[in-house]
Amino acid sequence: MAAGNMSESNSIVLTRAPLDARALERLVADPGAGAVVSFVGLTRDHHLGRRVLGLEYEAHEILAKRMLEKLRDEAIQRFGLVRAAIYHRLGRVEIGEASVVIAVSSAHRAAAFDGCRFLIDALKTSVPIWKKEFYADGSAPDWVGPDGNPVSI
Amino acid sequence: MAAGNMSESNSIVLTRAPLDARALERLVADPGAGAVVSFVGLTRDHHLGRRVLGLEYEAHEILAKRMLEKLRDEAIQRFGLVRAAIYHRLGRVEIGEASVVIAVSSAHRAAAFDGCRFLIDALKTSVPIWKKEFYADGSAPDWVGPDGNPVSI
Amino acid sequence: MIVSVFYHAFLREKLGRESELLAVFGEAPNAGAVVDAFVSAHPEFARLAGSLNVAVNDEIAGRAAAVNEGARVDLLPPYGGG
Amino acid sequence: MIVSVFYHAFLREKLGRESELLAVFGEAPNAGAVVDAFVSAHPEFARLAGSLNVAVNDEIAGRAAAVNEGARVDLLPPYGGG
Repeated sequence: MAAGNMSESNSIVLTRAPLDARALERLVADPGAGAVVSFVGLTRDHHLGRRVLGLEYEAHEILAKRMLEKLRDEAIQRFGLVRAAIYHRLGRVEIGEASVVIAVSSAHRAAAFDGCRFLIDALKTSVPIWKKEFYADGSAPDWVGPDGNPVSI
Repeated sequence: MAAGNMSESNSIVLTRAPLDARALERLVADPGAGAVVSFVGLTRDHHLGRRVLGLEYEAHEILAKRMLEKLRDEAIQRFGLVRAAIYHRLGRVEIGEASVVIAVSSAHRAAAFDGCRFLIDALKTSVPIWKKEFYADGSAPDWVGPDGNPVSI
Repeated sequence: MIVSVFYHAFLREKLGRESELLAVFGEAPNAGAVVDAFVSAHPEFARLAGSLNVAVNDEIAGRAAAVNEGARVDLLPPYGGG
Repeated sequence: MIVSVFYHAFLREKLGRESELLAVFGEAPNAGAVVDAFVSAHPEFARLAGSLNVAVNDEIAGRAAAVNEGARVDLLPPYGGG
């Protein structure tokens, strides 16, 4: 496959604008790709029993972008993907909006499912992006870790 | 989760019109769903070494729709999905167009990946839809089976 | 007993017809007996017979499923959706 | 040796600052020594120290990675992207 040909600068984006899953799916489409799998992470209205009003994301942007590029290249190599793209929101995100969209294409579907899942799992554990949740019950907002639990001292 | 609430008639569609993956993703979105995984199957320009000019799909429509509804309900139950939708093209499909789109939503991502993969795997093996490929080399078109090989006597 | 048998995709094209009436013998005819009657009428499909799915009155049916007089039986060649 | 240490997200909020200069001791200071200096200055973070990631000059670095005079070191609390 065309491993390693995805250094296009528009395949990894951190943005304050709403995400467009369809645009990503178009970005990874290719005449040699028979399968596109995409993952959309949506902000939910509750978390650990508390109603969530909204979220804020921040990142170490230089480092996060570089880690995402590295993960994209690793996924393309390891799973034989044709293309992969990852967009993540920063700043305030309303409930029900997409915080992250990942789309990958491959000749056959198994690689696309495995590659997409690898990317969202790796993003959660190894990319310096942080999420702050604001609650309806008036309690202080929490920074939420990769396990879903609040980060605390 | 809201298992079994998806008897909406627009979640399973066989159509001769181009498919809109984004519309399906919207269809399965829900305030309680944190993850949407979608699969898009695209027609490829080559198959087993031969250049493909185009494809035609046909189905036993009543039975195919009923099987897809059954698979959707089974996936919702088995994986605890919030919603699932499946659209499949019929008739002539040009190269690079989507022949099938499946979108599923769930509270957490593992269920969405597993449920989406279950549905495309099951669609291929157990839903009466057939695909005829037309080749550039002038050879007779083939009906292609679930293993990718031509059906023959 | 006479049943209406419908052909799809590869089968329809090879046979050059969408359906036909087939005579099925036996005391309690089932879907398997319809497949046997199909192979007797069209022996060139003997090898493919095992990989056909059968629908009786628009429901997928195992080979043991009962088939009544006047039933609609669809013979479904290997699927290619997706 | 003096390094610039930058704080993010949870750390920045708890500390009420984006960065500070920390003195790091030892002959060949590494990223682990910077984390130790951070904990000495802010002992309330001792428990969290093990789950911090460290970046040295905008590259993720293991605890053994060398840190030179004037380096930029980012302390990264547990991630929450996705």
